[in-house]
Amino acid sequence: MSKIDGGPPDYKKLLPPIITENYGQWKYHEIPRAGVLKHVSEKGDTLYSVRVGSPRLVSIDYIRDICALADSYCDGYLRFTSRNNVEFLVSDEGKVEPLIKELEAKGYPIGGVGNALSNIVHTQGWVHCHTPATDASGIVKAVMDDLYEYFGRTDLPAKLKVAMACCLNMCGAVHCSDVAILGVHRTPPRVDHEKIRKGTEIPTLVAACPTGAIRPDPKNKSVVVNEERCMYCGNCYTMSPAMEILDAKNDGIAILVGGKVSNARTAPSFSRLVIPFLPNNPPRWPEVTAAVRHIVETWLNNARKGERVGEWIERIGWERFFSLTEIPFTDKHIDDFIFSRETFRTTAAFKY
Amino acid sequence: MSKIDGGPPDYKKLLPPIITENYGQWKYHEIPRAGVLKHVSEKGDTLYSVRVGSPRLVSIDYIRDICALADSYCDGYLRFTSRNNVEFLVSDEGKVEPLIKELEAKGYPIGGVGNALSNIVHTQGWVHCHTPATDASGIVKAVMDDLYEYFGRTDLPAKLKVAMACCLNMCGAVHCSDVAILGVHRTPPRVDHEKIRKGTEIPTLVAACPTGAIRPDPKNKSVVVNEERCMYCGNCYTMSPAMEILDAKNDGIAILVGGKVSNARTAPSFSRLVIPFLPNNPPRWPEVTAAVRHIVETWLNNARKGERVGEWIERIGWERFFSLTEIPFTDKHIDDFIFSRETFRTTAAFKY
Amino acid sequence: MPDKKTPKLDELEHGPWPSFVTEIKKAAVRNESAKDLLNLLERSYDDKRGHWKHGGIVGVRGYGGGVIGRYTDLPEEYPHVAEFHTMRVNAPSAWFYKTETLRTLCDIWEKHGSGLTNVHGSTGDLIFLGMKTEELQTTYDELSDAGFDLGGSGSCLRSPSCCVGPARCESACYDTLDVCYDLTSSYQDELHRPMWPYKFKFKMSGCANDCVAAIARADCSIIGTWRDSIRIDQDQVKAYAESGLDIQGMVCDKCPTRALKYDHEKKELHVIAEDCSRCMHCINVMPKAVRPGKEKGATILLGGKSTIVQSAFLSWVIVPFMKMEPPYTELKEMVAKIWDWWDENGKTRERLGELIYRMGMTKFLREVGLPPVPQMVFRPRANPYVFWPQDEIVK
Amino acid sequence: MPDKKTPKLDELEHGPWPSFVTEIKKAAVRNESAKDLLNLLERSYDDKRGHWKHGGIVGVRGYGGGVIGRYTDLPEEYPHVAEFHTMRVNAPSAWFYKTETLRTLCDIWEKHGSGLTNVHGSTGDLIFLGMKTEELQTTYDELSDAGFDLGGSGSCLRSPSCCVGPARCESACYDTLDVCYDLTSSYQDELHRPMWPYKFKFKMSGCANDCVAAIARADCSIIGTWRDSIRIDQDQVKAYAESGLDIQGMVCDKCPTRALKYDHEKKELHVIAEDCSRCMHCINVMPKAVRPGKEKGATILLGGKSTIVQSAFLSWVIVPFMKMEPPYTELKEMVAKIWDWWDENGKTRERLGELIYRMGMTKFLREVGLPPVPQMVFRPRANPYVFWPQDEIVK
Ligand code: SRM
Ligand code: SRM
Ligand code: SRM
Ligand code: SRM
Ligand code: SF4
Ligand code: SF4
Ligand code: SF4
Ligand code: SF4
Ligand code: SF4
Ligand code: SF4
Ligand code: SF4
Ligand code: SF4
Repeated sequence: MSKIDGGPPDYKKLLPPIITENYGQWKYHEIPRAGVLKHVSEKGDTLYSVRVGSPRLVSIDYIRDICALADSYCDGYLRFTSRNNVEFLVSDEGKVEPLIKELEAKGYPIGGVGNALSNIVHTQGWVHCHTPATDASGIVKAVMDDLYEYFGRTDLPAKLKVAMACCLNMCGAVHCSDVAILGVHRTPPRVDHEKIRKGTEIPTLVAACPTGAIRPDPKNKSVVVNEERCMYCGNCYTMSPAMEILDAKNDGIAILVGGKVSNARTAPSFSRLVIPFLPNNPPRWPEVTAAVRHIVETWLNNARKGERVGEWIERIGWERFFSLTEIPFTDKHIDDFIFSRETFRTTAAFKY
Repeated sequence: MSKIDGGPPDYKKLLPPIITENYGQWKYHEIPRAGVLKHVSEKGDTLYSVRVGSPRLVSIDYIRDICALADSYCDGYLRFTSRNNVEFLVSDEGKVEPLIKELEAKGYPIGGVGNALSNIVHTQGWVHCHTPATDASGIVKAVMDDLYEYFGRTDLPAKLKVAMACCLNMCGAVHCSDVAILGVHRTPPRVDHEKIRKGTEIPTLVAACPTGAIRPDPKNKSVVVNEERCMYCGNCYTMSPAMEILDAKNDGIAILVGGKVSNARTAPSFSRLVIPFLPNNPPRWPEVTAAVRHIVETWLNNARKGERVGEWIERIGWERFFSLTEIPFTDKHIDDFIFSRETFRTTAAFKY
Repeated sequence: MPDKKTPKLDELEHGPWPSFVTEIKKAAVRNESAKDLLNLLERSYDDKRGHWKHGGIVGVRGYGGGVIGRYTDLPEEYPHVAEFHTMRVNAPSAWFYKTETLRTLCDIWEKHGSGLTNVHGSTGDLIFLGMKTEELQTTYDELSDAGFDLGGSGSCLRSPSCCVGPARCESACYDTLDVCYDLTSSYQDELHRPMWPYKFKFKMSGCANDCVAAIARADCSIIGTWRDSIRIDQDQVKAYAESGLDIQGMVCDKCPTRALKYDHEKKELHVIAEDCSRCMHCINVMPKAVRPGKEKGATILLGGKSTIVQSAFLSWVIVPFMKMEPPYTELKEMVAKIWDWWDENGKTRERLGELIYRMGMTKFLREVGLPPVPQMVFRPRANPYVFWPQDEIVK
Repeated sequence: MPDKKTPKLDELEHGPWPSFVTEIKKAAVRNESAKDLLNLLERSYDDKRGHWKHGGIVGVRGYGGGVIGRYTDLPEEYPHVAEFHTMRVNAPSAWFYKTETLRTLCDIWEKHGSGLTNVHGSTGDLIFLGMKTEELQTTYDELSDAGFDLGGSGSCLRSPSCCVGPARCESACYDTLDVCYDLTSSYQDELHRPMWPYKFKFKMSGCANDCVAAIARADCSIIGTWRDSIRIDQDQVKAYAESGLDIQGMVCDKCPTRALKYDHEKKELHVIAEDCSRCMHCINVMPKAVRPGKEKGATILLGGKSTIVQSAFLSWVIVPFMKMEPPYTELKEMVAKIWDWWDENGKTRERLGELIYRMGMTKFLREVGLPPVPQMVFRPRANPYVFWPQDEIVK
C-alpha cells in the first residue's frame, strides 16, 4: 500500500547544481534582453533564466517538449513561475542564444520579464468549474494574442499584471491586479426546491448570503430569495447546487483595474471596478480584448516611467481616469457594500 | 401674542457699513500682528478685525462690556467667530492701536489668527449636560492657561485647532481636530429596571446600542446589558435615563489627534485616539494639560513649516508618532468597530 | 441663602485665559440660580460627576424644540437650579451683531434667566443658559418682539450656520450669509417642529477652507468652489517672491495635485488648470496673487456627523458644482427630495449619512434622481457586488 | 465516436500566444475524455454557459481532500467526461523540477487520466485535469511511489507556496523554499484532512516585492524583511549614475518615505535609516548598488483572501519582525494558537481575516497573546469605542 502524508518532494533534490552552489548567495541581476534574467552570485557564477509564456492548460506532450529543451540546454532542470510561465535555467552562457533560437523557431513566446506584460494568471472557466460566468482560457488566449507585443518588451512604464477569474470566488489575485478580467453573473439564483429538500443544510445556506437575501421557507422546507437584495455573488450556489446561478443570457465580464500586490513605493491595493459588464462573446470576446487594450494603451500613453496602472490612476485621480478613457461612469461604480464609506469622496477638492 | 416662525434677524441689518459697502468685494488680507486681520477691498477700503479669546460661557456683564468696547472703537458693530472668539470690526485704522491697548489693559487675550492656537471649541460638561464624563469649561480653561503663549503667536507650523467634548456625542468637531479632548465613560450602564418600566420604549433602546449589547428581558419588562459587548458609548443613556452611565470613579478623558477639516492640501480627516484614558482631576486636570502640551510641543519641534498636526504625523507615520512622543501603544489604539479594516496595516512596509 | 465656598472653582480664576468661573460669579452677584449653578458645579468638581438629570419636555407654545429641559438631581440642596433649562436663540448669519441688539438680548435675559450665556453653541445658536419653566414663554415672547426666534433641537432641522464669507473674506465663492438666512427662513417649520427620524444640519462655507467645519458636522455641507481656473496675478507673485516667500517649497510642493509650476527665473507661477482640485492651498498662502476662478458656485456634500452610532462620517460629494443664486431653487428641490427619501426610509435616530450607507449610495442616487459622477467617490468599488436593475438585464 | 466539429475553439488556435485548444487537441489524439472535453467546451462556447455540475465527494483512502469531483450535466452526449475529476498534486517549493521528475508525472498521467494538466493551479498545485473515479486511487498510489503527495482542498490547510527566493534572487531575506517545505511537511494532517471552519493558506515571499502575491491571497503571509538599514555600495551608485539612471527622479522621489538623499556632486546616495520603511523600491531599481540589511527575517501578516463573503481582505501586519530559522518554532507556536482561536470562534466558511474583523483585533491579540504594536495599523482608531477590561477599571 502507498504511503500517506509523504508530502511533496524535497525541493533541494530538484535544484540545478548552480543554484545549490549559490543558494542565498545571489548578488544582483540584470535583464540582458526581453524575457531573460541574468543573476550573478557573490562568487561570480552566472545563471540565465529564459522565461517562456505558457497557456497553463497544457498536455503532457507540452511538458515532455519543454523537458526535452531543458535537457538540451539546462542539464535537465527547469522551473515554473508564480504566473505559470516556464523558466529555463541556463548555467552555460553559450547555450542562451541557441535555446532562444530554438524556442523562437518552435513558437514559444519569450518575455514577461522586467517592465513587461506577463502571463495572465487565470482559472478554470468552462473547462472545469461549475460556477463560472465565462470561460477563462479562451479569454486569456484572446487577450494575450491581442496584447502579444507587450509580452516581449521591457519598456512599459512598469510591470503589467493582468489576471482573469471566471466568477466572484476570484481564484487568483484578480482583486489586486493592474487589470482584472472577471466573470460575473447578473441574475439571482433560481431555487430548485426539490434539490434543497434533498439535503441542503438550510441554515448554512441562509448564512452564506452576504446580503441576507435568502430567507428560510419552513413551510416548503426550502428557501426564498429576496431578489431585490441579491447581487449575484453565487456564494449560495457554491453552497448548494439547488441555487442555480448560471444564466447564459446575462452572464458576462467585468473589468477592474489599478490593483497591485508589491509593497514597492505604494501599499498593496485592490483593483477597482471600471467596466461593470461586457457580454460573453466567444470564441474571441472582442469587447473584452478591446476594453483591455484601450485601458492598457491609455496607461502607456499617459503614465510616467515607473508608474504601475494604479499608481498612475491615483496620481491623476479616478475622475480623470474616466474622462481620459471615456469609459462612462455609472451608479454601478459606486460601492454600496460593507466598506463603501471609505470610497466616498469626503473632500470638496477634486478634478473634473 | 408673539409671532411664530419669525426666524432670525436679517443679517443685512447687522453688518457694519464698511461691510455692506464692500460686500463680496474683498480682495486680500494680511495679518499685521498677532490677533489682527487686515482685509482690503477692491475699492481700497480697509477693515481691521481684532480677535479676542472668550471663555464662551459668559455673563451678560461680559457681553455688555464688549458692546461698550465696540461702541467706542467699531461704531457699535462686532461679530463672533465659528470658534467662539469675539471680533472687533474696526474700520478706522487709527482706532486699532487704542483698542488693542484697552483690551490688553482689561486682560482680553488677543490672538488666534494665522498660524496660531485658536480658542478651544467645547461643550457643556458638568455645567449643563446630563451625560458628561467630565467637565468642559474647566479643562478648556486649564489647557488654554497652559498653552496661552501659542494663542498670541503666528509662527506655529500651521493653525492649531483644539476641541473638547464631554461625551461621545461629541457636540462640536472633536472628531476632526488637531488635538481633541474627549470625555469618556469606561463602565457599562447600570440598568434601573423601575425606570425602564416607567416608560422607556424598549425596542428603540435595544436598537440604540451600536454593539447590540442590550437585550430585551420580557419577563422583567426590562432589558439586560451584555457587559462584555458594551463599550460605554452612552447612547442608551441618551435614550433612557434608566441606563445610568455616569461613574465618578471611572469616567475621564481620552486624547485624539491629527484630525482636520479644511480641504487645503490634504483631505479632511478624523482625529485618532492616542491616549485612551486620563483621570478626571479637577479643578486643573494636570494630566490632561501635560499630555496636550507634550503633543503640541512634539509637533512644534518636529513638524515642517505648513504642516498641520495630522499632516505631520501622516508624513512621519503613526508608528513614529508613538516613538517620538513615547506615548505607549496599546490594544486600545487598535480599531475593532465597523470600519476597522481600513486601519489595518495591509503592507509589509513600515517604520519602527 | 448663605454663600457656599467654591475653593476648586476659585482655582480656575487664576491664569491668563479669561475665566468662566469669574463669569458665573458675575452673574451670581444678582442671580440666585447662577449662584446655585456655581455651587452645584463645585459639587461636581468634588464628586467628579455631573448633577443633571435627563431633560423632560418643556417648551414654548407652537414650538416642538428650541429648549433643552434640565433639572438637577439635587434639587433640595440647590433649589434654584431645580429647573435650569436652556433656550437656543437662532443667531444671525455669521454671528454679526449690532451692540444695541446684543444689549436688548442681555436685558431680556437679565429679567428672565440666569444671566449666563454661551456665545455661541456648537451648532451656532446663541444660548440662554439656565431658566425656570415658568419663564420660558415670556422670554420667548420678548425675544420674538425683539426680532429673534428659537433655534432647533430634537429630531428636526437644526439652526443652519455659515462662515463670514463675502462679508469679510476674499475667498467666498457664494453668498454664505444669504443662503444661510434664506434656508433658515424657508424652513421655519422644519426647524421648529420635530418631524424627522433624527436631526439634520446645514452648514455653509464659502470655500474649501471650510471655516464652519461643515464637512465634519453637517448632514448637508455647502462648500464654495469654482468651475474654471484659479486666477494668478504675476505682479503679486513677484512681490511675494521678493518678500522672501519660498514659492516652490511652500506653494508648489504642497499643491496636492502638483498643478503649479514656478518659474524661478521669471518669478512666474503657472497652473495646469485641469489638474487643480481647488483645494485652496495656493490661494491661502498667496492671497494677493492667487484667487478663485470667476465661475463660482458650491459643491454639495451630504452625510457629515459625529461618532454616535455607526461611527463618524465626513460629508461626501453629491453635486460637484451648483450655481448658488437666489432663490436657490435647484438646491431646495434637491433638499426636498432628499428629506422625503430620508423620512421614508430612515429608522429612528438614523442620520442621513448612516441611512445612505445602510441602503447604498446607488439606491439613494436612483431614488432621489441624482446623476452618478466620479467626483462622488475617491475611487470606484473594489468589490464586484453590483446590483442590476430589471430593465438592464436580458429577459 | 466520430470527431465532432469545433469551429469556435478552432478560432483560438490562431494568433501568436500558445493555444490551450491546441493542447487539448494534442491530448485528444489518444484520450477520449480529452476529446469529449474539447467537444463539451465547444458546446459551452455555443451555449455561453458551463456544463459542469457541483462536485460530489470523491477521493483517495486516508485523505479528506486533494481531489475536486466533477461531472458534466450532459453525460449522455459526453460520456467520457461524465466523471472528470481533478487531482491537486502538491508541487515542490518554488516549482523547481528535474525533467526526469516531470516525465514520471507525465507517464503516470498518461496512463490514468486525460493527459491534460494545469501547470500550475492558482494556489500552486500541479493539477491533473480530468479523470474517472476509478482511477483516483491508483493514480495516487503511483504518485506517492514517485515521491509526490496530494495538495489541499476543502476546509483545511491549502498547499503552501513560495517565491523563488534564495534559490535565485538576491533580495530574499529568508529561506522561503525551506519554510514552505518545512510547514508543508509539518502540517500534513492539517493539509489532508479538513478540520477547520474554512480553508487556510500560507504563502511565503522573500521580500516586500511579494512575488507570490501572498498579501492578497494568503491567510498567513510571510514576507521577508530586515531590521537594520539598507546597505549602499557607493561605487555602484556612481556606476548607475554614469550609465544615465535618473537617481533623483526614479529612486529618491519615488521613495515613499523620502528616506533617500542623493548628492548630485559626489554621486552618492544616503539613507536616513530610521525613515526607511523597507519597501524595496530603491533596491529594485538599483540592485547592484542597494541591498537589504544584514539582520534578516520576516514580517508575519494575517487575513488575506478574496472577495467572498465580507469583501476581499489584504493581509495585515501581526508581527513586524520575526527571525526565520529552522525549526521555525516561534512561527509554529504562534500559528498553533491562531488556528486554535479560529477553530474555536470561527463560523462555518469564515476565513481568519473575517473572523478577526468580526471579533475585533483587540480581542484576537489578547486571546492569542500577541503584543499590540503600532506597526499593526496604518493609524489608530478614529472612534473612541474602547473596551476596558475588568482589571483596568476602578472597582
Ligand atoms: C519568477 C517570479 C517569482 C517566482 O517565484 O516565480 C519573480 C521574479 C522576480 N521578481 Fe517578481 N517575480 C514573480 C512574480 C511577481 C509577483 C506576483 C505576480 O505577478 O502575481 C509580483 C507582485 C505583483 C504585483 O505587485 O501586483 C512581483 C513583483 C515584483 C516587483 C515589484 C514590482 C513593482 O514595482 O510593483 C519586483 C521589483 C522589480 O521588478 O523592480 C520584482 C522583481 C523580481 C525579480 C527581479 C527578483 C530578482 O531579483 O530576481 C525577479 C525577476 C523579475 C521579472 O520578472 O522582471 N517582482 N513579482 C515571478 C514571475 C512571475 C512571472 O512569470 O511573470
Ligand atoms: C473667522 C473665521 C470664520 C468665521 O466665520 O467665524 C475664519 C476666518 C478666516 N479663515 Fe478660517 N476661519 C474660521 C474658522 C476656521 C475653521 C473652523 C474651525 O476652526 O473650527 C477652519 C477649519 C479647521 C480645520 O481645518 O480643522 C478654518 C480653516 C482655514 C484655513 C485652512 C487651514 C489649513 O491650512 O488647514 C484657512 C487658510 C489659511 O489660514 O491659510 C483659513 C483662512 C481664513 C481667513 C484668512 C480667510 C480670509 O481670507 O479672511 C480668515 C482669517 C483666518 C485666521 O484666523 O487666521 N481658514 N478656519 C473662523 C475663525 C475661528 C477662530 O476664531 O479661530
Ligand atoms: C449645546 C450643545 C453643546 C454646546 O455646548 O455648544 C449641544 C448639547 C447637547 N447635545 Fe449636541 N450640542 C451641540 C452641538 C452639537 C454638535 C455640533 C454641531 O451641531 O455643529 C454635534 C456634532 C455634529 C453632529 O450633529 O453630528 C452634536 C452631537 C450630538 C449628538 C450626537 C449626534 C450623532 O448623530 O452622532 C447628540 C445625541 C443625540 O442627539 O441624542 C447630542 C445631544 C446633545 C444634548 C441635547 C444631550 C442629549 O443627549 O440629549 C446636549 C444638551 C446639553 C445641554 O444640557 O445643554 N449632540 N451636538 C450644542 C448645540 C448648541 C447650539 O444649538 O448651538
Ligand atoms: C483550481 C483553482 C483555480 C485554478 O484554475 O487555478 C481553484 C478552483 C476552484 N476554487 Fe478556488 N481555486 C484555486 C485557487 C484559489 C485562489 C488563489 C490562491 O489560492 O492563491 C483563491 C483566492 C484566494 C483565497 O483563498 O481567498 C480561491 C478562491 C476560492 C473561493 C473563495 C474563497 C474566499 O474565501 O473568498 C472559493 C469558494 C469556496 O471556497 O467555496 C473557491 C472555490 C473553488 C472551487 C473548488 C469551486 C467551488 O466553489 O467549490 C473551484 C474548483 C474548480 C474546478 O472544478 O477545478 N476558490 N481559489 C485553484 C486551486 C488550484 C491549486 O490548488 O493550485
Ligand atoms: S473563479 Fe469561480 S468559476 Fe473560476 S475556477 Fe474559481 S470558483 Fe470556479
Ligand atoms: S447569489 Fe449571493 S447575494 Fe444572491 S442570493 Fe445567492 S448568496 Fe445571496
Ligand atoms: S458632548 Fe455629550 S455631555 Fe457634552 S454637551 Fe454634548 S451631549 Fe452633553
Ligand atoms: S453604553 Fe453604548 S455600548 Fe454600552 S449598552 Fe449602552 S448603548 Fe450599548
Ligand atoms: S470658508 Fe472660505 S470663504 Fe468662508 S471664511 Fe473661510 S476662507 Fe473665507
Ligand atoms: S488650489 Fe490647491 S490644487 Fe489648485 S493649484 Fe492651488 S494648491 Fe494646487
Ligand atoms: S519576493 Fe523578493 S525574494 Fe522573492 S522572488 Fe520576489 S524579489 Fe526575490
Ligand atoms: S527601501 Fe523603500 S523606503 Fe527604504 S529607502 Fe528604499 S525606497 Fe525608501
